[in-house]
Amino acid sequence: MTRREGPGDAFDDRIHLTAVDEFLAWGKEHSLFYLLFATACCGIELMQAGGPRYDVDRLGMIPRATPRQADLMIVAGTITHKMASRVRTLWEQMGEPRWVVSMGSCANSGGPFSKWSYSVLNGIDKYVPVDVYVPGCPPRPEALIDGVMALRERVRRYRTLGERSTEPHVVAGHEAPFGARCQLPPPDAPAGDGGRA
Amino acid sequence: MTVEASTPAGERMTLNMGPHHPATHGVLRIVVESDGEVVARCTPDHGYLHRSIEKIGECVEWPMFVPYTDRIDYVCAMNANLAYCVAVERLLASDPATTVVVPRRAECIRVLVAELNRISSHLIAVGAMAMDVGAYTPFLHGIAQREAVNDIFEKLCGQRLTYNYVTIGGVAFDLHDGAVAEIAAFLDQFEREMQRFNRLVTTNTIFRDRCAGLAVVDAAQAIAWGLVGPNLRGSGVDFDLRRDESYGIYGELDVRVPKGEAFAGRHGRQGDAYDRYVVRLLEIQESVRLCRAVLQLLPPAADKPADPLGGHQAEVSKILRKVPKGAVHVRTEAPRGEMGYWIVSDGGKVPFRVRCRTGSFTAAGMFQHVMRGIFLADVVAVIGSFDVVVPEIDR
Amino acid sequence: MTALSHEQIAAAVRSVCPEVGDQRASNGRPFLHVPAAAVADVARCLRDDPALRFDALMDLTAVDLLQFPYTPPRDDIAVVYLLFSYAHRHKITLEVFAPRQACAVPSVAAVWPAAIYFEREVFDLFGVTFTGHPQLRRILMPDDWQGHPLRKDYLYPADYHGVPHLRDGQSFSTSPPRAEGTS
Amino acid sequence: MTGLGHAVDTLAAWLAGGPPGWFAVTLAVLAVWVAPLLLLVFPVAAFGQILERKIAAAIQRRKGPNSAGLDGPLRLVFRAVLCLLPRERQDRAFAAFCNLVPVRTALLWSRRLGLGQFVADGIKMLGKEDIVPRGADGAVFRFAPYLALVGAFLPWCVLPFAQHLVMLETEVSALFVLATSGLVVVALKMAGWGSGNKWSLLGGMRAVAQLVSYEVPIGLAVGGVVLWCGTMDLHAIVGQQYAPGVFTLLGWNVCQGPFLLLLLLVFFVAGLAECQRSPFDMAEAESELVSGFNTEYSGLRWGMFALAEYTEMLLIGALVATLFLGGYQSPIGEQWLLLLPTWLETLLHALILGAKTLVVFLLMMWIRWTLPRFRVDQVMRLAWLVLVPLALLSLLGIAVTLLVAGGTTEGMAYGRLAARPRPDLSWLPWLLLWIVPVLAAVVLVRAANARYGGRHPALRRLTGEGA
Amino acid sequence: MILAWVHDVVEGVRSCLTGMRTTGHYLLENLRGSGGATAITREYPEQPAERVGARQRGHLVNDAPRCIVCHACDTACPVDCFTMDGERDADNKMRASRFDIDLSKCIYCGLCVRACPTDSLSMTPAFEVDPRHDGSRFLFRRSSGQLGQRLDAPDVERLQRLADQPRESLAAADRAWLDQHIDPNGPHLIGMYGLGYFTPEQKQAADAAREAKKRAKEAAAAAAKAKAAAAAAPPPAPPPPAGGTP
Repeated sequence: MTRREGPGDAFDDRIHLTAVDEFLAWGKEHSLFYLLFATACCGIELMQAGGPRYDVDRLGMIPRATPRQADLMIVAGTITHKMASRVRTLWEQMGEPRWVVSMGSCANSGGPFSKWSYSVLNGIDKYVPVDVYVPGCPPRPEALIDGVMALRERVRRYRTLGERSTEPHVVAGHEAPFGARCQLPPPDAPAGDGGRA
Repeated sequence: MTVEASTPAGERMTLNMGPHHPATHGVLRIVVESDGEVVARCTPDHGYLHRSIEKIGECVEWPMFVPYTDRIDYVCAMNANLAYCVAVERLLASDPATTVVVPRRAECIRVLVAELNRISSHLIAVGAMAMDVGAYTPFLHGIAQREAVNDIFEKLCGQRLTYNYVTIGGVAFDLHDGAVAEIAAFLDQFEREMQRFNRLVTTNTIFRDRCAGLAVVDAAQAIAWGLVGPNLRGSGVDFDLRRDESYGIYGELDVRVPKGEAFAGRHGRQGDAYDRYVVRLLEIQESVRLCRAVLQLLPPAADKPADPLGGHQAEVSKILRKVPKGAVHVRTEAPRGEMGYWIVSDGGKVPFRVRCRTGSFTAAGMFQHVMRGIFLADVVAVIGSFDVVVPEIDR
Repeated sequence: MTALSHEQIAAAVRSVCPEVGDQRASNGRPFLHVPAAAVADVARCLRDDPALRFDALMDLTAVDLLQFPYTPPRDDIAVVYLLFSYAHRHKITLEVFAPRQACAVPSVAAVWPAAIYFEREVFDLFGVTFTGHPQLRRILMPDDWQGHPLRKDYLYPADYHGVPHLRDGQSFSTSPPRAEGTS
Repeated sequence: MTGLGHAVDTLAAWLAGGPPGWFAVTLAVLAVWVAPLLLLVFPVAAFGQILERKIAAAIQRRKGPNSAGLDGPLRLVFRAVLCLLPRERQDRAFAAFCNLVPVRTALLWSRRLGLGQFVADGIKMLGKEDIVPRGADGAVFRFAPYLALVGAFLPWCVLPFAQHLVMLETEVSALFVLATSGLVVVALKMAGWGSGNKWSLLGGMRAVAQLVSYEVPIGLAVGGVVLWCGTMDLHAIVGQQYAPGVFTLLGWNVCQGPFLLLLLLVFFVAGLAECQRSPFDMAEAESELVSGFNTEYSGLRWGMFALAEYTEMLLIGALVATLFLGGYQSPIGEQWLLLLPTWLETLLHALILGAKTLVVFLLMMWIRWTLPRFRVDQVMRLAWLVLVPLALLSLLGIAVTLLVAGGTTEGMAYGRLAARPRPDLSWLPWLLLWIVPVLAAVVLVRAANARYGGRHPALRRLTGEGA
Repeated sequence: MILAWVHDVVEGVRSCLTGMRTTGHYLLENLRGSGGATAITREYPEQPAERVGARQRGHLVNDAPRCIVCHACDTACPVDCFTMDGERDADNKMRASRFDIDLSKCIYCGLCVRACPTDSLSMTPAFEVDPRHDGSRFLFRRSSGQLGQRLDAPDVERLQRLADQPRESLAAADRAWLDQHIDPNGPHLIGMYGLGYFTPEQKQAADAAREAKKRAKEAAAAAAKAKAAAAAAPPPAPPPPAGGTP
């Protein structure tokens, strides 16, 4: 499908393409299946978020065990060097469009282990592009939902048919004032023996 | 109940279970050599969550390690805090000059929060086991009950999971207003809810048949393999550190120790997965009883509400600048069994070596022994029945 | 069930292995110092003797004594065995000094299967080789990891598979120095 | 409604001028039957997912999906209608429209009930990247979901929705159902094999083993009904279950003695297994096999599998209703229904069948969120050591009943269906038929309880039974 | 054997029915709605987040005017998430001129709060971090090279002003300035709490005042010393030979 370029194109504003795109984005926004991927403490809070009290199913989010069917990877917990390439593999196995939420200090920056640990990766953003960082150690489930709401803002602007948006990263549950495109690290991650398998 | 794998070793299928697998409780990886549905051999692979906490223990000061103990076992952070703090207090007690006396109220609060956290930890354990076996609802009901405990803890110390509440020499805060009534009310409704939980899953025949006779560990094996806590008791060994090596005020409490008795009747054997599961449920009941008993024992708060616990925190932190030289090994009963701290001090403000021995580590060591000749579907049930928490294995 | 005192246990052990030394830590905690070569025999004796019956290995770990204020200073790696008897409810601590360069200790995995994992961990983090261990390989760190992290002279890695380990801005690259206050 | 058959004929005749005849007939059948049925069954199945999520939520003390309303689709419609206006004006108009009180209320409720959820899920799957893994057998992998859908859909062709609403009337429709639903086996196996993933393969194997095994009890259960009714025609079986009088439900198969009741249970349990529902969801056991046969499927193809599963659930519901619960007949006052105008009667009959199906459907969901999953060997044991013996026992019972009953008698004509011979049971044998087996069962159960006793006292304490 | 079979089947059916009764109970309760419903869901984004208690550790904030830059928090912090600078004000008291908390590192353990002698550090129950709501609590990502940069009050105002505009609409100079100061991909999530406590003028004034005070004090001390020296009659002992050791 071709699309006319140019910011001031009145055709763009009216034609169904945008409307359809908007509709598709609406669908994506309300149906963010997340990958059941929990490594550490934050994983428990992720479970609690899926539990009766916070119930992310309410927002159309259900956990999927396989990355193929997931739209959202919530990196919940510490990622060690040994694990990091697996995270990358999992992320690669997810189908586009895909999003990543980094949950908690460990995934954001290594958190408590950033200073003295010899085995912890200092921030998962070295391996996968992160859309939303949720601070906390671990974040309350509500904080996670707050981050997810910020992500949904971002999903809303995702264009399936038109030009892909170049949105900045989101910081701390809210969008960074300024940002560049997310830059992927070089895919040097060793394949290992099957991240998920 | 074991099944023989008939395919020769070279022709078996190798399955990588994890590190991302929905039922491996985090990032445990088990390489399963399977003959169709039958597991011929399995090799656990650990370290995906090795966060070098023991090294950190050698780098940060004595009180600064307490938040890290939270992360050794986040499912029962109170017990993990308690284990470390009791060990350090025992070390300090080796020199009369540095001895720290924990106020009685703080001791009571410690036992109270430890038992509450044992409840919430076992809820995850039994719920996760039910989920691994395919019943999703009980898990969420367990989570719902856990929320109530979390609420209590959050009011008490401000966090839901990593509490950093028990400190060396006491606890960080006194009980919040109305805590006693709140906890009592929670315990009452919790007992009722647990009965429904048990009716829903524990006595369910499908569930029972899946766990009965599975991964049987007899008492001698359990001891030799270093199983501890509910896993050990599930095998019929009558041993509980709270009763047999009591610390804090556990000595004053009448701790009753449930042990495995082939609860599945003619379907199972002593020391099978079902026994381990039921022992946890019985321990939940026991913890409820202990909480009630502690609430009875709780001495009134000190006069100064801001400084309720003897007001010696400043003094303790001064003492912790120079901890007597020596080594100490103290073990406490965490929900996943013995949490033993081996601490070496060189006389400074930073520990020389902090070693934490956890229940999950030895339980994981047992995997390759018990996961032989079982069905693939049982692998997750076995993991669930040993209730391993990955950071406890990897630390 | 008769719990024996430390002296009684030490005497019983010494009858098997006369070189076993006895030491009291500064806080009154007794150790039995076992020569590295004899540890498997001592372990078997401790487990099998009906009066001792140390049927459980509570913990097996190690301490790197490199910076420990010993007089004279020594740089051995001390492997520590914490034993418990469920039958008699008594405990004993064994300590084995393994020289830093060629540290090899006989494995006790045949005595207590729990030691399989413990020894793998000590091998992984301290580099102590346990001879006779059925599957001695790294347990926590990746197989291609350099060095043994819990040694006091361990150098932090700059990167792992090309991904920098240190955050930009972090400066230290060696094992953190002992904080002041240690002697 | 023979009218529809005529419609097919007319359409086919009209089309026959151009293309070859078989093509015309196919096209006509597609247009008149398949398309409406697809349009009816699949949305209902998709909606079933929302229903399921809501029910799961209620069981699990949650709220369930309640953030996706119908505002998204509505906005699309709005934009389409007002496509000539500038975007801001569209937005303003839409906001104004949504602020109208009835619209606002409706949208609020649609959100609260999560009505938009399956739209959103479907839309999302549409836009999801369609991944075919490198190691996969591309053609097999791609084709499997379609086959699953076909397998789930074909049996509907012979299902009597109402007296005049049967797509395909054949003498052997019961056999047709059994045969065509077997296609799903192939589809699952293809999915499992074609994915090139070990988990998928295991899932596919499990699915095949399970489905093939459970074809046996299902077949036996259907066989029991066929034995009792003396026909393989589903529509005739429905007609057979007609009884005069106010309480028409007395004529239903399920009331014809405990053996048919037992068969109903066997059929239902085996049906659960046939559509891979918990506690028989080993083929996609999430906690064991990641996601089983559909591990590698993403986007729409995965959606097709899900849709096939729900369609099959509906099918099992409809079959239970047809075989045992009087089909589309009303439980009371059926004969008055026949007096209504044809269109109204058809509508009511279809609705009644829908209601019965829904009840079974809900029961399946309720079971799913209650029970743990069986293990492979237990599933097989259940099939071969419990369900098959029970079904055989029932068959034997039915056969004996037929022997004992004094021959056959002319049954009732039901609507356009002619009267069929039925076993000659007066009230006393009917009563005996109920009492004797039930008594025997009670005695057996009591003996078993006495022999093997109850649970461990600790368990009784845990469940609060002891107190 | 048959009895065992019957027992198993019957018990299986019975236990499943018990389970279904239990779940059915929940199902009906919750479908009926509010009355007697056991659903405990809090609809968070629609309803405000629950404030459980005053001790809740949502976020770490520093009340900069009370901070005396004693570094007690820094010492107590296990992860080193603080970066702070202090300056002496006119009364020669330490005041924070900069107090950054790396919220991406902070583990919310509360040790710093317990260590804080002036109670200026506290944990708030609120966990939502919204840079647009409260200018004094502002979050940026910065790279390590930018960590050392000091931002004064006008800089922060500029940062905040520019923050509300889309990047595309900024002038090139502004954009460059921003790139210099923050980096959206930077690893440090810095909450700038006590930012720009001193304006440059204030700082100058304070420095001058402090300097004057110091000088006066020194002068007084020198005078006192001279007086004492004059009073002491015997001369001091001869100084040691230059060079110390021969």
